[in-house]
Amino acid sequence: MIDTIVRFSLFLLFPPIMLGIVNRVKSIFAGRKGPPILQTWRDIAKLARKGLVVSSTTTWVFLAGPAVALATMLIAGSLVPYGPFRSPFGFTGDVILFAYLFGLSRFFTTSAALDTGSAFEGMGASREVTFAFLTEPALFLALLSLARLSGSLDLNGILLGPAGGFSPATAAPLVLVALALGIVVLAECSRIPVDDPNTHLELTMIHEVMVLDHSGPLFGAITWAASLKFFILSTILLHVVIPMSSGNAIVDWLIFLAGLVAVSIGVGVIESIMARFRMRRVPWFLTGALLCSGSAFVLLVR
Amino acid sequence: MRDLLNAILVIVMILNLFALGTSRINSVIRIVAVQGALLGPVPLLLHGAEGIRGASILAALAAVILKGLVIPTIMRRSLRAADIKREVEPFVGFLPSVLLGAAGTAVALVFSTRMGSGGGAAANLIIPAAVATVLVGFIILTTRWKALSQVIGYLVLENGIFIFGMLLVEAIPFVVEMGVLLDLFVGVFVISIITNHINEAFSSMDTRELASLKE
Amino acid sequence: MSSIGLVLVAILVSAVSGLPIALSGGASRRGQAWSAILLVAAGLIGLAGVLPVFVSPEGPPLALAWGLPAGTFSVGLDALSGIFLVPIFIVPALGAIYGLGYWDAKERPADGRRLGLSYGILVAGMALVAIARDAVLFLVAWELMALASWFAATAESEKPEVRRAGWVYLVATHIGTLALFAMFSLWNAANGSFSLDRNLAIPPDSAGFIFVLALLGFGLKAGLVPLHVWLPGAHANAPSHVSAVMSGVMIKLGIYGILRMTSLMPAPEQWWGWTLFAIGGVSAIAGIGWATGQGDIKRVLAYSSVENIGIIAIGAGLALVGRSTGRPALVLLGMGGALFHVWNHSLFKSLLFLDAGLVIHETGTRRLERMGGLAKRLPLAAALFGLGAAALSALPPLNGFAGEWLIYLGFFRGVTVGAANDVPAVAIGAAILATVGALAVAAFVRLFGTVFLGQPRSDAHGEGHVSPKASRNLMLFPMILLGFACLVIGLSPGLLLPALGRAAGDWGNLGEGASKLTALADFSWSLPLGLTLIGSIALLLLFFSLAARRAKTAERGTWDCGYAEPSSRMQYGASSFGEFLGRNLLFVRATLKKGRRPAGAFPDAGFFSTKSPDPVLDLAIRPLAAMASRGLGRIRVLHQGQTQIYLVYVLLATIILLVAGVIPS
Amino acid sequence: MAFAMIFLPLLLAGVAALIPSNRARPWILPVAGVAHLAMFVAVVAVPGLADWSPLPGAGALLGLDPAGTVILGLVSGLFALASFYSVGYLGHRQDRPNRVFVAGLLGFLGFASVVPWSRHLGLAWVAIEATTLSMAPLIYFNHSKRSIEATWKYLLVGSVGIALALLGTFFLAYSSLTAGLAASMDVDTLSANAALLSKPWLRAAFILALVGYGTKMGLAPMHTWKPDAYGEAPGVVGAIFAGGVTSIAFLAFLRFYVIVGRAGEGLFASRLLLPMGLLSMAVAGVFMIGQRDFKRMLAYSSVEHMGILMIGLGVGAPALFGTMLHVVTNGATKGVLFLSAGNIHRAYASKSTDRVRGALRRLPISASFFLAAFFAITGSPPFGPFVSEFTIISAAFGAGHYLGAALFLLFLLIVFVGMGRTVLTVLQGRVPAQDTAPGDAAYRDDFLTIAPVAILMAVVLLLGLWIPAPFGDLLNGAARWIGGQS
Repeated sequence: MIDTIVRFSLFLLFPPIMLGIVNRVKSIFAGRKGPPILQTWRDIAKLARKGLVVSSTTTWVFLAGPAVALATMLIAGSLVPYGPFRSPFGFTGDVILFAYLFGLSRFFTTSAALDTGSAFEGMGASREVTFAFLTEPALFLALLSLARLSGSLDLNGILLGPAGGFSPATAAPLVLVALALGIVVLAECSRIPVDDPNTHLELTMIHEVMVLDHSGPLFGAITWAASLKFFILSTILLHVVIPMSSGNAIVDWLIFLAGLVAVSIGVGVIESIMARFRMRRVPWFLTGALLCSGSAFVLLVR
Repeated sequence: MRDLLNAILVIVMILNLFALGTSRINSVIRIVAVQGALLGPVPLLLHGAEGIRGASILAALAAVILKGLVIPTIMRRSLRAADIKREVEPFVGFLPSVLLGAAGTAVALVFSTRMGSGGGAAANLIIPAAVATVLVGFIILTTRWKALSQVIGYLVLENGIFIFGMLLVEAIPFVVEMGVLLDLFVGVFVISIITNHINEAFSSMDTRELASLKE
Repeated sequence: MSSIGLVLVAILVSAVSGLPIALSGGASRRGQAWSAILLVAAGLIGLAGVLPVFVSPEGPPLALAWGLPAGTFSVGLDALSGIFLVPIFIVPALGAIYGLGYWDAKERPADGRRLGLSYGILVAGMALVAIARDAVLFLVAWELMALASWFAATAESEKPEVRRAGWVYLVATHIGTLALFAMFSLWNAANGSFSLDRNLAIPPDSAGFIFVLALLGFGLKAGLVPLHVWLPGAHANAPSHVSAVMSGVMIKLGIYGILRMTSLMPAPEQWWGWTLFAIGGVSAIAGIGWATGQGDIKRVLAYSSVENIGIIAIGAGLALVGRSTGRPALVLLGMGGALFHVWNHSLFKSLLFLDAGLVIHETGTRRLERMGGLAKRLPLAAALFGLGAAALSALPPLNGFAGEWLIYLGFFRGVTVGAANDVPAVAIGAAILATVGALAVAAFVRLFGTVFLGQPRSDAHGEGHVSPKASRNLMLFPMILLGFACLVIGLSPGLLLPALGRAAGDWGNLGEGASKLTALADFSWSLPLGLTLIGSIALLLLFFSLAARRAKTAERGTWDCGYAEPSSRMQYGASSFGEFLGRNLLFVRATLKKGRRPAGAFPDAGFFSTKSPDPVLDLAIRPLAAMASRGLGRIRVLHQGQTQIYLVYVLLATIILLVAGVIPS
Repeated sequence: MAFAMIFLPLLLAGVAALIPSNRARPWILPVAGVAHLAMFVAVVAVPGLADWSPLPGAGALLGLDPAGTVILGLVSGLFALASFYSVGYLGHRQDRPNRVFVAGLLGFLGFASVVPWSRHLGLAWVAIEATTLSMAPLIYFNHSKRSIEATWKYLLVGSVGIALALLGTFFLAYSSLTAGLAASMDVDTLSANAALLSKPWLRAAFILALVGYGTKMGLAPMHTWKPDAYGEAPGVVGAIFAGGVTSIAFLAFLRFYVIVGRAGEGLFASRLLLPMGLLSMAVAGVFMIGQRDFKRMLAYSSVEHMGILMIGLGVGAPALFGTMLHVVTNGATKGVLFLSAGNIHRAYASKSTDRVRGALRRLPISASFFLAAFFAITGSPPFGPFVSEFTIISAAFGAGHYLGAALFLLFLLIVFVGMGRTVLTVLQGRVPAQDTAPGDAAYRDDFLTIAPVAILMAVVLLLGLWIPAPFGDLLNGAARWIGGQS
């Protein structure tokens, strides 16, 4: 009971903070003090209160983009187990639904981008859908390898791993899976080196350029959805990186939080020390993810 | 009896070669006429006294008249109409075609020995003569340009078949024999009508003119 | 009346449904309306006959006397046939209603008659194919279907491009028929009769040949790569409701053929399943990959049909593997998913084709580069198209997702409880399905976006015309039904499981499959989750639109990053959207680019255009065919007109035959 | 009855030659045709009339065996329909005298009836040669340069081929002579003691008959006269040729096949016939690809189907039913094709696809029949040729001729492509403007030129859906007789 409450409050509140952590780390690397950790929450609150500008070109699809993005992320997040704490809604095959919810959100966000009729947002949409066709199979193969390990068909079982924890023999594939998931996190959450969330040249953007025209509550929803996505994918990554649980709930929650913070810091570090790939390099990077998860699988069944 | 028959067959085969070697169409017509006329009575010789029935006499008579008299006249008429004298530069020259004919005759002999003949010694020269004549007919048909020459070739071919038919007189009822002759007559008649039309339409007997229908 | 009897009645009615319009000279609205009514009636009768099959035990096959040397008029109705009969009786009826608005017979008296007749016969042929239990009868029905569809597809045969596409289709379908000749001959030789009933005594080698020939003959109809060559052209150039029937229903009968033959034969060998699996994978990826490059709204849909057939084939392949390795779970999930997808695709693909027809009707063009911004003119059509596109991209909570969910479940089972040797292949299948899903989103965002969103790209919308309200409603009504079906099935797929399970069980020879499948796949989550999803989206939408209204924003255009005069041609068009994708998909797409950059101080007009020919048809088959006909041309000199030569032929023939025939002795 | 069937047409031919009116004369054709058909029906219905015993009756020259009955019926029926058509056709062609035309057709009917009836191979040969001659003036009907050329080639190649057939007949007789029996040309005598005949002569005879009658049927490579003749002759003559002449030539050859089969030389025959048949199909396909002249195209299609018949014989017993059925279905379908093609030719005054376009709009009825018959002849269900071809194919597969059957299907495909290209160019699209294509603008389908086509088409369709029991029995009887298990 408590766990469920914790779980939901964490899911609803923590994600923007993760983004805050990332930005903080980046500014520290840049030698600045940087914005407070809660900055993202402030932005969202402000945006929610602001009025919004809607282009006369657009239709309901334009509004549907953020709505679907937020709704899908909320549902997807409630399907994943956090640390050792199972999701209350797990069912056989939920893993497939989980993956396709991302597709649903992509469908509407990109459509919303096209709805504005702006060349830049069209460009962003085109890139978004292009990269997805490399990340999706990578994610699926990663999940399949885990399913193979755990012999289970639902996210809880798959992510929590076999009853006795992962056997040491499976370390190598797990590392590969972790790598693949790491790349997927970077790509899906449009972080460097795939995408630069706060560049100023629209031509080089992917995700940010898609939402150029969204303002006010719409943009707030988008930001929040983005942070939720970050949170969810990081959670999955954590399951592979630290697949352990002490019996004690509090300790486990703390471990989990620590993990999330660690991921955020890691992303921040990567963003600080790496540069964005040139657009045509990105597919190779993502293919890397595909290869990792693929070879992980091959290692498993061999 | 048999010697006479063989003599006739030899003559026939020699006539074949003559037909191949001659360029004046008129004389070729004559040669073939002689050939046909010679062949007419052979069935009577072949079967000796017991073979001589009214019907067969009639048939022989008809053959002689048709091949030796009627057909040549028909052809001479259309020859006159077309006023051409000779087959100039045929597809295969005269000497070569004579050699071809000789070769054909040889092949015919080989063929008949390979096939083996159970039909009594009578067959020993008939079959090669028949086959040789057929081949010569083909040679004329395929190496001459003038329409009339081809008709002649067809006649020679028919003669060859007629020769073979001699072996089977008892198998061929009078009706059929007459029918064959009638067909031959009508055939030559129709063909020569067509040749006349060709002559009118193309103002020549040269079948090289007749090559507009092709793929 | 027995089920089979009802179906036969329905077949008769649809066969004659063309008569009213034909007899009324092809140019009367009333005749057209009567034809449509007949088809709807036939559909209802047929459904009344079919639906019981999924619950009540299968009736005995019905054999009527038939005066042909080989073959009897024997028909039967089992769950497998039933699965395919349902769309046959639904889609064409809706298409006929749609046709009343889309294809006004008064405008085309000459073609109206031919179209009306062939449309009805097409339906009858398809239904007869699905119930035929005798090879000869099957062939007759098959060819009826093929020829009727050819006539229907070439209804506008005065257009050269229609004739070209029709020709390709005609040759393709004839190749298929000949392959079936061979296949059924082998079947007859091995089985001892032409009757199509399960025979466990087929010798394996001939069974293998039969399978390959079935793959060829039926694959051509289904449009499996590389046998798909006829499909895009035919679908694009047919009248839209005919395209809907062809793509939504007819090509599935190719799948039916494969399933029927495989179900008739003894334990299939493993390579069958993997072959089908591989071909399905190639078709799925290549089909959707090619779809992302097309500049013609209906060609996009056609290529996505290739993709969906591929998905069905993947499921069927999985089931075949399951059968040959004795894993009933795989059989049920794979086949269940495949059959489920047969239904789903027939719903959303016909919805999309009908919608595309409406768009073409309104804009007078099929070229995406001239469309855009239609959502303002046709809001309902836009919404339905979005729905169909989402369903086709297998997005929850719609029917497309439910179908693929079953197949995925099969994959996960194959992975988790599989023998190690075939697990990698299964995993690759899952990866392929995931890739295809992502690409489908790409292709259909592109399509939906360029057709309905943004601004109109050409001010003068071709020779299109705003259709009168009545006829537009006639077009919208069937679409609404189809869209509703997509949603309902998506929310509660569980309702269909028993039928699917039963069919899969029949196919796999597993006995009672319904309960087994429901045990394997539990859809209880779909309704609550789906409603939650829809509800939350709706709430958020409400909130945003209220916010938008509250903000009472002045009319503003899209922010153009500082451009002075953005024109509607500057929008990201279909080809530009696909370009980046194409660059990373070169392994499936050959895009021909043509253009000239503006250069110099005073540049003259530059231009740029891309086109995506069909790699198999335009880059392989056409050149080869041209080469072949040139080669044959050389042979014709043998026929040069000299009588002497002809006589030489006769002589040579004689001599050669004599030498060959007599001298040996 | 035999005499009546043979001599009535010849008599009427004489009568026709006497009738002065060019307009009234053609009506004698239907008279003969209907009478002939009636007599045929009588022969089939009343058992006594087909006086034939499987063993040689004393010197019986005339008699009807099952195969003969099938062919006789085909010729009779086809002629009856074609006769009405030609009344319509000659009505349109009052510009030309039709005395020879009518006489020739009737002469054909008379001589053609001899072949099925005759038990004597020589007699059959005489009759076939007679048909050759009587058909010649029909090809020549238009008196154009091209038609002269066609007639000349037809006569020369045809007569030479036929001559070889006579030689073959003699060889056959001689083979019994060499076997020490009395020389005989009687089918039943020969097939009775076929086993004794000397093999080499028998084989040589078979080969010569194949070449000789093959020339008449139009088997490649002896088919060369065919496209020219069919191309230049009026459509109705083409129909008679492709349905009638070829069929009787096939029957004449069939007799040799039967004897050879009885002699236990079936394997030899099939080794010869399968390649010949396939060759004909291949040649037909090659020359159909890119064929501009749709009447020549039909000629090649006829070549192809003669090849199919040969393959059917080559496959042997299981395919014989299909082969006999195919003779009929092919004849009927060819009738439809040639007659409707004749109408189209008349309307456009051209038979080249350069000028003939959009026939479906110009002559809806004829064009529709042409299209349907195209699908029929290429073996599409639900038409008659499908049944026959499919029976042959599955028999071929069943008999293990896998390669042959595969090639069969391949050539069928090539033929379909070649033929379909031409047919669709003719039928689809828009009608060219009058100035580019001078045709008879006033020409329309009328009853006499459509009704026969419609009836034939109905027959073709019927045979694809349901074969009447008596006809089926007849075919089975024929197949059994040919296969030698009568």
